[in-house]
Amino acid sequence: MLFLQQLINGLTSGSLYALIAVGYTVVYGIVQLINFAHGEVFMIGAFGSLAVWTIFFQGQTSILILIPMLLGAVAASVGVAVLMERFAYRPLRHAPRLAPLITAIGVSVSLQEIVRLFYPGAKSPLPYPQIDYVSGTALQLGDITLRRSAIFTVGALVVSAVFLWWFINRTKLGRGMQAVSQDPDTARLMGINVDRVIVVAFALGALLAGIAGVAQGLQTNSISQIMGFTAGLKAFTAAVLGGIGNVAGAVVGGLVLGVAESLATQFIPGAFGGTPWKDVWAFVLLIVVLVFRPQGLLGARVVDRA
Amino acid sequence: MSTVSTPTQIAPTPGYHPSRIDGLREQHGRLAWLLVLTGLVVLAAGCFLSWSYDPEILGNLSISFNPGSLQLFMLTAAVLALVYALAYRGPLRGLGVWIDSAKALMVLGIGALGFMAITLAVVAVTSSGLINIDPGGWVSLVGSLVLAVGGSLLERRPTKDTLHAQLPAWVEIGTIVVLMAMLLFGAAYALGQTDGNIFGLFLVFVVAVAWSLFAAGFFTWLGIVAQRHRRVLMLGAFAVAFLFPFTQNGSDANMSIATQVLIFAATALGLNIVVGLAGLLDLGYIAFLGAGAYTAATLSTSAFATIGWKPPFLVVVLLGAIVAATLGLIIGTPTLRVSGDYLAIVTLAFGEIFRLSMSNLDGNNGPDLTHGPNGIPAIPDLQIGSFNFGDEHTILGFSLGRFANYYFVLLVLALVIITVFSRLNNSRIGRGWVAIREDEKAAEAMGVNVFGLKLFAFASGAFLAGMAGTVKAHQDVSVTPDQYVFLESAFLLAAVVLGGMGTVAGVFIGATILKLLPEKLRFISDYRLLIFGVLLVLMMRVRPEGIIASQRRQLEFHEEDEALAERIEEVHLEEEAQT
Amino acid sequence: MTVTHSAPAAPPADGGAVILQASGVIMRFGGLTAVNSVDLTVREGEIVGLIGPNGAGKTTFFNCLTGLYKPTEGQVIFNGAVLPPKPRAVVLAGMARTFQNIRLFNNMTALENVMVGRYCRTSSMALTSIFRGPKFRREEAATRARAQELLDYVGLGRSSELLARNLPYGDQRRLEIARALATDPKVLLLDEPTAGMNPQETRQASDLIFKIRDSGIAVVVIEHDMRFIFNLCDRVLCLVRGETLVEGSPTQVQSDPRVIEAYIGTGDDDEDEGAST
Amino acid sequence: MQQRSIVRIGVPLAVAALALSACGSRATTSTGSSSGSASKTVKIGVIAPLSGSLSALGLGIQHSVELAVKQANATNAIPGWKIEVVFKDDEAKADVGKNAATQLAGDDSVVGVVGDLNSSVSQQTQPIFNSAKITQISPANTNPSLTIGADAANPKRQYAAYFRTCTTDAVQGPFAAQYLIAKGIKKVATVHDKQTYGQGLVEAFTKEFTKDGGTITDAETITTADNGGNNDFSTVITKIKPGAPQAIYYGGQFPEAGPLSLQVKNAALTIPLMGGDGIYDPKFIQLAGGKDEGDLATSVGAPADASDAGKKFLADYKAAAYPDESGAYGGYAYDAANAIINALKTSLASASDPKSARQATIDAVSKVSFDGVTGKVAFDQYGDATSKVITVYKVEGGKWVADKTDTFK
Repeated sequence: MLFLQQLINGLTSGSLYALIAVGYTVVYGIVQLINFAHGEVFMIGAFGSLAVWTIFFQGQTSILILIPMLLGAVAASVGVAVLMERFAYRPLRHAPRLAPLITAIGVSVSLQEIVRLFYPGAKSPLPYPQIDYVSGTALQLGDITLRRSAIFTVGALVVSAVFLWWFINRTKLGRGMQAVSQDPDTARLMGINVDRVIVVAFALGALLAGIAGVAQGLQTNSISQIMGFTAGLKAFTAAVLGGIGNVAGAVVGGLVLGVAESLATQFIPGAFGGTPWKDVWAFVLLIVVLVFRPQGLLGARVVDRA
Repeated sequence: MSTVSTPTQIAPTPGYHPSRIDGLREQHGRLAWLLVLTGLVVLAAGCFLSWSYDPEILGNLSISFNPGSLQLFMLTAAVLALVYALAYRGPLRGLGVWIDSAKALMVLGIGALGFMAITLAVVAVTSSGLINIDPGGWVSLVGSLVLAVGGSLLERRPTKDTLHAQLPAWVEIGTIVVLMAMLLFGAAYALGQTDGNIFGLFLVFVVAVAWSLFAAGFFTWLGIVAQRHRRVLMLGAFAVAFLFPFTQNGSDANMSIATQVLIFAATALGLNIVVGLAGLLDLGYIAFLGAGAYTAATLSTSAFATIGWKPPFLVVVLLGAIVAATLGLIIGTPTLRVSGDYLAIVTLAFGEIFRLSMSNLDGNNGPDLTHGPNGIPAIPDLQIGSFNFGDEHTILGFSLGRFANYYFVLLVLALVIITVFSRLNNSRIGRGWVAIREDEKAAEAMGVNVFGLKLFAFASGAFLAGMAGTVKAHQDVSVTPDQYVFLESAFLLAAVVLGGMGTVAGVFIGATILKLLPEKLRFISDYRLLIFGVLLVLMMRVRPEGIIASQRRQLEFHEEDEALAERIEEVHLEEEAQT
Repeated sequence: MTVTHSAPAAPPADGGAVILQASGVIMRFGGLTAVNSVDLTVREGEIVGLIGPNGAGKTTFFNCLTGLYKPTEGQVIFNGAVLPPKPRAVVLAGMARTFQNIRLFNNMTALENVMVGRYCRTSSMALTSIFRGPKFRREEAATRARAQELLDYVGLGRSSELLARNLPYGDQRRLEIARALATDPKVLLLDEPTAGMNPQETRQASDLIFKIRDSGIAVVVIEHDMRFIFNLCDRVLCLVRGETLVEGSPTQVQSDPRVIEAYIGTGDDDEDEGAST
Repeated sequence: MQQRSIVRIGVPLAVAALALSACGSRATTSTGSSSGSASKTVKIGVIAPLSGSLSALGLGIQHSVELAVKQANATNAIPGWKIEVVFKDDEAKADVGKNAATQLAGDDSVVGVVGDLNSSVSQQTQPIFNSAKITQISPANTNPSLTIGADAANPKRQYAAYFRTCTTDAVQGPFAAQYLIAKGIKKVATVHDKQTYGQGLVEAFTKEFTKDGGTITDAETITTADNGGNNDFSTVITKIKPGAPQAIYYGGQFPEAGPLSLQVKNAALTIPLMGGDGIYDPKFIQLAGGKDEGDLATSVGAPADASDAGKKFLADYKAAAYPDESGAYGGYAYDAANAIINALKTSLASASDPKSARQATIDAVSKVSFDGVTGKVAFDQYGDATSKVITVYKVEGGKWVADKTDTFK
């Protein structure tokens, strides 16, 4: 029973990781860039939705509000991601690989600080609104506690995954993305607007990160400007776990990581178990995967850019 | 900004279309020089008059014919402008052949204008009203404006390359010595300022002067001279560093910052081996400093120390370094299979694992080694013979406080690290690193032991950082896990990147900027991290190789810049001819 | 295409000792077999040519020999001992190479490039480098002198302080050879040493290769320039689609109709093997 | 909050506009320099995080000290001397704090310092102030070892110049245990955030609680957001639930406690959450999303609005219109400043300059005794506050309401 309960907990946090991980994977698949600041895009999404609620719906809890909140989240994160691509990364597309990575760190720190300094009250964590049906007292199925926010999160992942599959395989832009990820130069010669495809990749990742921001807010009832850093790192772990560049891999990797973490918290006995070591095990998993199976669980395009 | 900083834009290049300013320059060429002279005279004259009605602001600027420090800055600027002007046309023509005095005048004029504008703004704001600005201030402002306009309108002339300038050796060495002395007194003066505004304005002045010298081509020449007299330069720099505590009148306020700069720089120099020389990225480097610090703490005589063995300090230094180097080897092992961005993430994860482990090993979660989040406090001061580093000592009439004592230890440590760094760089191993950076596959195919050299880079860098850590533990009195967070690693990397990859001087400049400026410019404190982030982004766009870059690194970041490559080659040939 | 092996390579007339012997080398990438069971024997003081249309697997075969790839099957025996597929071990054993698309250390000077080649023949390690004892000085001086000597040897003596990236194309090729020679090889593998050269430079290149051969180093050359190769080589091996089509003396290979057919009939099934180097 | 940032940008802009419109008046030079020379100046330092994520607490400390000094100057508390406040930012970082401390120590007119906020910073500033013989009174350090050393069984004073007005973890935790036992709660699950404060609190609580016959059903830890936690506590709650505890004792701060309380209740575990003064903050109630009725917190001293001194402090603070709230540690900082000022009355009486009065001030501080905002202010032989008055607060109707005030025995 405990196992089942922790499995559900793990799948929930895993869904969140997966939603963010897609952003890493899509961008990496196309420009071979680890967008270190993607965790911040997720954070901005959460603040975007909170801003919508604070400005327009303060004090309300109707489920209908969720739609404008989601829109606000997505608008904020996509906006930030596109600006970031345009002004920070695009000028460095042919620079040595160190440059974009350091830029990413700079962008990440800047975004955190901008939110902390200029979002009203963000110097300490902000409470996130309670929305009917998707937060509040959990559903009780026998001994299993099912959080409402968990249902929302998993649902959001399912919908997003279906949308993503449709977008990449069925739309012209999506096929363009595939072409660019195979061979950017040829794709350019074939008349594909590579710049646009890259922007779309950033936007697509940001879209899912924005939704994840809302899910995070509903799950934990509080958001802060630092929530993006570890979430981003974990999501990157998930992306690598599944095979970076592989969208399905990001989803699988996220779920595996989430489940592994919650099971480790419950079942690793003794002094090296429990929450204090949970993150250590997650990072150990990351290193082991990178060293011994860099292509990830599901395999990826060959990504050796040595 | 870039138009000022790119030296190659002086001479009209093929396909260069004259713009409106060039037309103006042609028309008013003669007038411009007179304008410059007028401007600098007016600027200087204003400095002898009162700038501010209120004597409390920015030191005392309210007394006529008795210039305050800010006014002396502008007088200095005026004298420098006079030199440029006379080099442009007049008795110093001989000098004018070598330096681009027109551009230097423009830059200096704009800098002086900025300086005056900020000064007057500060006066007006702090005393609430423009009325509190005395006529002298306005006179100097107008003077600097005229100087800037005149400088901009001067016709640009092509100059000879300073590479071929031949001066007696004593002049060159003398220049180095004078610069070093200026560095010492400038630093002592700047650090003595408690008023953030004066400190900031001093920086504006220094930047304006330095930039104009840069525009004049002075630094290119200086770089060549420094190459020629490397030993003199090293000695001079060390002398300045050594004498610095004696300028502090026994106050520890700046020495505490200085020790932090040194520890930070020493660690960053270790990181520079990994990043700058071997071309690997490490985002968890602070862990090595932590490993050294924790080793020293657990082996110290603190009541909180968890290991019973208390070896002498030199043994501790060695042990701390070895523990860190061992960690470095472990962290380096994945380089066998992982490279680039993946390696960065692996190192980041290692850094986090280190920090989490240190805060977990408290007896509840694993063995009690580090006291977890409480850390190990109450680490006693170092004691060598009867010399206790915690006490104030008087040497030659100068009293030196606790931090000054540690400063000297760290200085020796820094010297060791610099030696190791530069000797490794100029050896078979250093060549191997460059080869790996340039083309790993080709290096491997030429028989370079790629994996071994990468491991060695990690281990040696970690070794040096571990040494610094052992001193840090005693100087800090306590060691806690929250000093070794990711952001600190990012700061270390930033010091290397800002200062210049692969160079010693660059790292020291980077470390000084990152540690000193936030301390002195307290009014930016809440915006410190934001500025840091933005600075990283801008730096990567504008000058990714850092302020003082190694030439090779510079080339790597500007693969397409042929002119730069040729220029560097010329320097190479010149050096070859010298030896 | 059916592949008929011509008669096993007959010992050449001069009959030097076998220095390099690769047997049954197979290299598969997923489902693609890039090199299929290729044998190669090189004797001391011999120049062997490796020809074949684009995508025939010549460079892949080189990579197998030099340990950049680990062959799926087969082994390489060098000087009587089996070579492990590790580049460093290969170089230490005495086999050095150049690359099809020049891979110099661009931002190092010519001299430094060659000094890197001396890396595996020198030994000063960390502590020696830091304390700079007499051994270190001696070795540095020797390295420098040897590198300069090699630059003189390939005719770049006056360009030693120029950055590799600023050298003319032909000089870059020669610098690559000098760098390879710095590892004191017994066998030198040259991957298209004259690609992109004009006739005069090509002639100089073949003179250089002869000179190297005469100093006792065996040379294996990949080349597309038939005139160059038939003029230069003692023996030629023609690869097609990863398999040995013909092996024999230049005249034998030149006159073999299958070779001509292979070159003319390849059409558009070329693969870019440059991408895999 | 929003208003504040507007003010922050707005004020300089307005000033600049004023200046540029040239309608300013001539500064009167006479006020600044000359009038001060009649009396001598002594300085009290404040060292606290004035920027960064803990700045809200640090600014509260700063303003509370400013208030105490302003009042002392107004009543001419030390005849012939004028008190000034110098404040330094430690950013809650040990390195920065150390620089700030050396700067204060280098200023000859500084005699006493109020700070730091964080125990980890104080660990590094203690020796600096101690060797400069500057009195340091922390309003917020709760780590017991700062005063009594590593071995709690054999307490030994660490630094003669260090005092604190707040109580340590060793008092709050046991008090909470006694309170719960008295309420008939015998089964409790503990959670802490693996930080100095939280872990110490839980350890002290557990010791007393089991001694008094209670059972700890489960001991868990969570990760703070600062250390990379994501505030999703479902795994921990799942582990706690089977033990069926009657309450949860939490060691840590409000940013995690609020969400934890809400998530516990959302998981159909309707039991109260209790914590130390780290969760006694209005933000806790916000973050707990309205399901926190009955949650408990201990805090040191009698409620500020229960005593006259406390009411007066809050009223004065409000009247002074500081831009930031006094925060959780304002009262302690106010008391700390007053302890220094009281000591200065004796130590400066015969002193010619501030520096020579430093040792005398340390001696005098160890003897002070007065009724402060947080109760009786006096220090024991280790430098700890003697006052052991603790109040338990309860969330009622969306507000913290004092439930029980008592002296810890």
